[in-house]
Amino acid sequence: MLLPYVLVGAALFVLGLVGFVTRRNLIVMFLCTELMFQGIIVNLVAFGRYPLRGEPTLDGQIFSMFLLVVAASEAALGLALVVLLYRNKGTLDANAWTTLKDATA
Amino acid sequence: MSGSALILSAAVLLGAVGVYLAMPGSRLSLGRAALVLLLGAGAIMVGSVTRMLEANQQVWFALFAALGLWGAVRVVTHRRPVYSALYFILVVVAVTGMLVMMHAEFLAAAVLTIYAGAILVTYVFVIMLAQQGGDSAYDAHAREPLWGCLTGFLLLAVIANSLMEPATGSAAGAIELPASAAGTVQNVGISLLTTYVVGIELTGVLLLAAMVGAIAIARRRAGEDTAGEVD
Amino acid sequence: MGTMHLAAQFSLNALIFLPILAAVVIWALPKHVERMAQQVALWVGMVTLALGAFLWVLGQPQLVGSAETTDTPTLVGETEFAWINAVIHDQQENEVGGVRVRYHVGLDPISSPLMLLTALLVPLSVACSFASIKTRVREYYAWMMALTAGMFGVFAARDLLLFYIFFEFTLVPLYFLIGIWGGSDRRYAANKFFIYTFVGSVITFAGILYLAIRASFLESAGTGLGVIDFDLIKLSSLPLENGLTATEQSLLFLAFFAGFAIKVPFFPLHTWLPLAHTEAPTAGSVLLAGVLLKLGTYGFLRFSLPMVPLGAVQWASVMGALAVAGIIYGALCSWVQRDVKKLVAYSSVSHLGFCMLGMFSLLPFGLSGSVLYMINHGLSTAALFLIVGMIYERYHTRDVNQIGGLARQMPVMAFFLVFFVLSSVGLPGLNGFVSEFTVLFAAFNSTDHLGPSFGTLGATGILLGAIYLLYMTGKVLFGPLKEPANTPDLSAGLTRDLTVREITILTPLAVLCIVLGVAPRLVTDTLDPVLADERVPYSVLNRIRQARDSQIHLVTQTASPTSATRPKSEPLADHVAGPVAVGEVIFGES
Amino acid sequence: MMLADADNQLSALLLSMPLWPLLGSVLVGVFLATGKLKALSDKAVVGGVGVSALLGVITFFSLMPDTSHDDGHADASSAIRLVADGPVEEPSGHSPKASNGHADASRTHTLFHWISLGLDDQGATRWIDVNYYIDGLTGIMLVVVTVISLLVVIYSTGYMRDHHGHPEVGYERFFAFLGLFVFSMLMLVLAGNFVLLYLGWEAVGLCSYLLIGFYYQKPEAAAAAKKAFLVNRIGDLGFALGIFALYLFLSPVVGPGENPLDYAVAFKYADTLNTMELGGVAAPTLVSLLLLCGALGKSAQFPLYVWLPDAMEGPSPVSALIHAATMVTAGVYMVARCAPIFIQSEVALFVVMVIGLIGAVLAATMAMAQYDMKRILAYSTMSQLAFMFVALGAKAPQAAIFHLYTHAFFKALLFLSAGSVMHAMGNVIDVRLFSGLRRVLPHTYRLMLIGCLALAGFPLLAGFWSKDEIVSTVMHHSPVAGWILLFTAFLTAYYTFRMFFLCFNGEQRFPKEAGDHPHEMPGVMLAPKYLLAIGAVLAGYIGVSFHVSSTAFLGALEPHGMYHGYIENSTIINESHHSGPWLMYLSAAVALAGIGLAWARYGAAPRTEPDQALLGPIWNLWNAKYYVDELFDRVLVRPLRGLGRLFVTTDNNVVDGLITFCAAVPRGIGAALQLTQRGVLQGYALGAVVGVTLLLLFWKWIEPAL
Repeated sequence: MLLPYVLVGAALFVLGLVGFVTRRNLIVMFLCTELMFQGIIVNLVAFGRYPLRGEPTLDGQIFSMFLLVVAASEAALGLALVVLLYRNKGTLDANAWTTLKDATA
Repeated sequence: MSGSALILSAAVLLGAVGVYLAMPGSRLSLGRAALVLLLGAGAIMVGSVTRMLEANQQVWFALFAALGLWGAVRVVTHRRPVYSALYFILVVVAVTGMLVMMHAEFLAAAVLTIYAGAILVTYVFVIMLAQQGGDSAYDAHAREPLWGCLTGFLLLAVIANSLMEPATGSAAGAIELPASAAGTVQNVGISLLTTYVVGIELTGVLLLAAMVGAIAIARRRAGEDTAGEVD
Repeated sequence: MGTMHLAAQFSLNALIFLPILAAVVIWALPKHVERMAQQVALWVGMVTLALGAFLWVLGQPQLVGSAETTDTPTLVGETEFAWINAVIHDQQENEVGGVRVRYHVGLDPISSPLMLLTALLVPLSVACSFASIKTRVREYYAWMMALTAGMFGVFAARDLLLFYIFFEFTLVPLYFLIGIWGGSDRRYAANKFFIYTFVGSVITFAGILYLAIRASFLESAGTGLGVIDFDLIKLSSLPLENGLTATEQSLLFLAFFAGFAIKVPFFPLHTWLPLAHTEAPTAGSVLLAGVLLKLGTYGFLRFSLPMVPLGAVQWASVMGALAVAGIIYGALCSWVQRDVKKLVAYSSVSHLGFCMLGMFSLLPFGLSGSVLYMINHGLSTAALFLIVGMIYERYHTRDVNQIGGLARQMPVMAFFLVFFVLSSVGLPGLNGFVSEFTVLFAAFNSTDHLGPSFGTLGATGILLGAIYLLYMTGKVLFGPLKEPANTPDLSAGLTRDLTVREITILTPLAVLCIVLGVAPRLVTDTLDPVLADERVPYSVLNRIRQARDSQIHLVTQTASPTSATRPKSEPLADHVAGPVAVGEVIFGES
Repeated sequence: MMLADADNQLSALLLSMPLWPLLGSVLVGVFLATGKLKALSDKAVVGGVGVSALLGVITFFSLMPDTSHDDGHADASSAIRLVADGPVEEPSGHSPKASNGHADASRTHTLFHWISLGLDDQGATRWIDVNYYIDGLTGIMLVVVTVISLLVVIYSTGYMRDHHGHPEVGYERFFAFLGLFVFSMLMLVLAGNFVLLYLGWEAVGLCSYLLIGFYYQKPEAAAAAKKAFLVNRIGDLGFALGIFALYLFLSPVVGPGENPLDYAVAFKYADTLNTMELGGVAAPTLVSLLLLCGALGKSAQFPLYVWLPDAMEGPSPVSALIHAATMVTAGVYMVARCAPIFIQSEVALFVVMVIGLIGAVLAATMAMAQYDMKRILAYSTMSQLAFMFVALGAKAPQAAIFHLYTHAFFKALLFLSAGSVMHAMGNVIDVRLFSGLRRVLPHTYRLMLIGCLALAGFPLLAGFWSKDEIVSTVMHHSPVAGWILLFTAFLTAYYTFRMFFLCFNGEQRFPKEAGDHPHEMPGVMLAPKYLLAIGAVLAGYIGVSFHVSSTAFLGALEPHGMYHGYIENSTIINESHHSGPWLMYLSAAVALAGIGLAWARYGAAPRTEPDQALLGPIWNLWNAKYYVDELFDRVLVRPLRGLGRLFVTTDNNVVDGLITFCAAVPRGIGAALQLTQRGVLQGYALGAVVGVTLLLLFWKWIEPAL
């Protein structure tokens, strides 16, 4: 019973990941992280519902609640940052920000 | 490698090729082929696992899974951010459906409310704010789609293979849900305010901090009005 | 013994922790009483000297009477408690796994003279900084005190991991001492010193971990991983047959070698030393040459030899060859230096080569000569660095071509310089001779590992040592007077010749040089039994003997019986028949 | 036998002999350090040396062989046993072998254990002791060392002053060094084992270094001091290796608790060396030749003699004491002492003799072409020491020691007299710059004449007897060597008197440094010289006995006297034979001929050099000392220093470069990896994904069951 849900969760997570890595729009990248959250939520709840050992518990759901909070915070802060970045450079292209690159290289 | 694992791997491979082809700016712009591949991959995958479920759940699960995956693919591949956001709602709805199937009713409601009602709206606002000019070049061309798809789906293949191991398979049988583990408001509420009460408090602090942070970041400082537009 | 033991415990731990406390206090002194930093440091140094002397006296059975009743020799001031005690028990309260690191300190006759040497050099190096350190005074003395604590800890540690912690800890204060108060190229020197020695000791650390883990496997007799314990005695008594294999020991020896040899410094891993010495402030050089280099040789003696004796036996010849190369190479490099301090630094390379040569003769008097060499080098080279510092404070140069004929200006300094040069050269009657002689003697007579060729080549160091040191002495002291313009600079309260403070610094070293030259038994009488104690299975020479025996065992088992090594100590009953047999025995093989 | 009832206290006093001069030196050090009582410095050292001289003479007489018995050996050793309270640790159960009775363990007097060599094979601790070995040879050496030291020290109290009688700069230092030297020399002579011998050996070298460099402001003096020390160190290197080798060979042979480095033990087992070898070289040869290296350095023999002429930069008393009478003879003493080892190896003995012959001729020829008075004397010292080596090589150590003993007296006398000349001439020592000093310095003239005659081997003076014994024994051993020695003796007489005539004959003239009135020295300097002169005349009779039965003039004097009794009571093995009385006449004639030729050519102190005109380039070669110094410089010093430079370059580039290269490898890897850091966020994320995937795969690989 566990497998289908977990597999779908994994697929969602990986799709989000692929999107995060390949898309250049900052907003879409953020959206993709939300997609990964969705996959995780499915997985958490599925593991809580169909545990490998012992009785089903609520822990997965509770963790998902916290995850929601984190996602909300992240969205708020992240989008604020996106706006700020957009204001700085006038573009949402992730390639425009390469300051992590070592100056000497 | 068992047969089902082989089938799953094939599905993952198909999906990978499909997503790659569907990426914006893909050099081989074979829209239809992508569609066919993705549909095939989804069908194989969903089909192969749905059979494990009890009969009364099979249809619902297939529906939600197909919806969710389709939505997810479109979120990732759509050229226009607004559409990505809207497809994301589809994903949220599908996930909500699956949560309900797993008796996480309260959580399902919360997810739907928070994501669709709050977060997505924020996204759409920001998209509106930042991208009034319609299509842009960076949306039209994905960044290194080949590598992204390759590594991403390789990860998925590894995970899928791990999941097909006997240990996971042994949990395939139906498990009776005790009343205390049902995701009712009551159960969740008790758990949150007893076992996880410290976590709840901390969550409050986190939200407050996030709020303060968002305001501090987004506030337009005096004299900065034109600074951004120069570049 | 009860109160005595308590007093010893207190003293030993005070030696380690008092300087740390002093470092904090000095660092926290208010700015306007900055000069108090010197006083505090000096007083702490004096206290450590007193404590060190007390502990050393306690270790002399002929002075305090022997309390040995058991087979385990007692350690002076032994203190032990579990520090990191992550041990897993099973239902029967048996220890089945986990890690245990002990805070286990104590002095035996190998470490106590080195401890006393450290305790002596600390107040002297504090006192020698009074005139030269004018900036960031509090920090300077705080780092000095921290360094002191580290050095005491290294010599006192009886737990391998504790040793390693102190061993590494000494790097940090010295790094800052060189990097902040050093000469013009101090940053590079400090970085090089730190990284170089650190890289080596990281490899040693890997060896330590491997050894400890392997030991716990051996101890649990194949049932899996037992408690990982770093106890010195336990690791020094691992069985040699069915224990660590010869290959393992060989590799472990190399791992230990990486850290210790760089510290020594062993040719060709010495290049950090001249640089560090030239750039370091005088006190840094004194402690570096006097004590810190000994950490490497001490490490070899304390860890490499007893823990991996087979490795030591296998590598002894290579070590000997490197030592000889170092002796000659260091001496010749020293000869052509223009910078006096660099000259003395290269002489350390040469001298430590002697030390290692004696050690890897793996003979009783080679080992004790090697320990003596550590002490004697500590005394004479430290004194030479002190004198060079005193010259530098006055003339702001160390170039032998810019100064000359100082004997007329500074007769007292000239006396001390000549004295310590002679001690360094190995003039009989002074300390250097006894150790140099025994070391070369041992190398020459170590027919198992080194042999006459090593002794002969090493002995050229006697000649070369005289050449470069007398060359330096001649240039600096003799001939017509030569001083750079506007010198001597006496602004820091110095006088033309040495001040009373400076004489007071040098005198104890000179006295000790004579005392140890006449009575080396002050050290060796207690040292020899510990190195070769038959009753103690883990004493260095017992381990070496076991290793040799097991090697012979291996050879006789695997190879043809003709290559089986001869019995080493076959008593010769008859002197008439004896010589022929012995002649064959010694020279028949080669 | 005069001390037959000496008690233990006296013996302890005798054992304290070396400490008195040391005490004097330490006192001087204290005076200098405190700045008080400086005026007592010379008296402290004179007193110290005086006490040890007294003790030395007492010891000498206490060792006097009982000549009433033919077999004086046992009695003498019993006399020694009365002097000292016996060895501290007498090895039991090992009686000396009959063949090696020379090494009598009871002659060893242990003071304390010095260095531990751990346990030997039988489980007994093996010690290097501080012990004395006192036998007849020691007695002879003691009397030479202490008496001449005392005389020279007394002389120095006058010499080390300026014309107004004020002490020179460093006066106290000088006496401190002298005291230290006497201590060291006594340790060398008394030492009962090779390590202690090495201690004395090095310590006298140090004092030599310090005293040659006494006028350290003079670059030549500083350089000469350094050269002396270093050339000696070359020899000491061999010496040390000889000690090592001796131990290596004998260590497995000796009994429990015996240290093969003790004379008594080493000589007891010396004949076992015959059966051993190392690297194809027989053990006795190897040990002997290595020990010989040390002797060559210390006794200034070919090829390590180059330091001795330069050493004349030191004050004249130093030249007299250290570089003529005592220290330079240490090599001869050592080889004689080790006779039981050398006698085992014909090869080594042959080498000793050949080196001696080369040195004798070389030094004599060089001496003929020098002008520096002290250098001429230095070369003559070297030549005389070479005589001794030839004797040693001819298995006649007793003759070598005899010559050592007489030579000490007349050579010290000559150097002190040369010092007087130098003093009077305002430190000018070049014999070309003055002449006709006969009337100006009448005492010195007389004393110098006695010294020169003794050196030349004039009949009936001290040098005659000892030189005759050498030539006589060598002639029997090897006629070729004997004739070479005779020729050298002729040259000796010739160059000695060349110097003498150039100095004292001819018209009276001085260099301007001498001032108007060069004058003779005060009594404190003359008295020691007269005493030495008495020695130079009479010292030889210790080795001669009168036989009334013979009627021939010289034949009545047989070269076997009290001295030989001493030698028979020592470790020296004498296997030599005399050639007969005819040689005595011959050598007397040779000496007279040399003196006569010198008179003919230099009697009028000519201003030009007749020999140079005669011999031309050969003379110039002699004058340039065979260019050996330059050879040393080119062959040894420069290549070594070049090697040092090369090493430093290597050190900075190759050795350090290798390390820097090792350090550059991770840095290079880092630089390469830096290229992948393009600053794009998604790149990092991709890296993370790859990492997670690899980890999972790895995990599945090591734990496939999961």
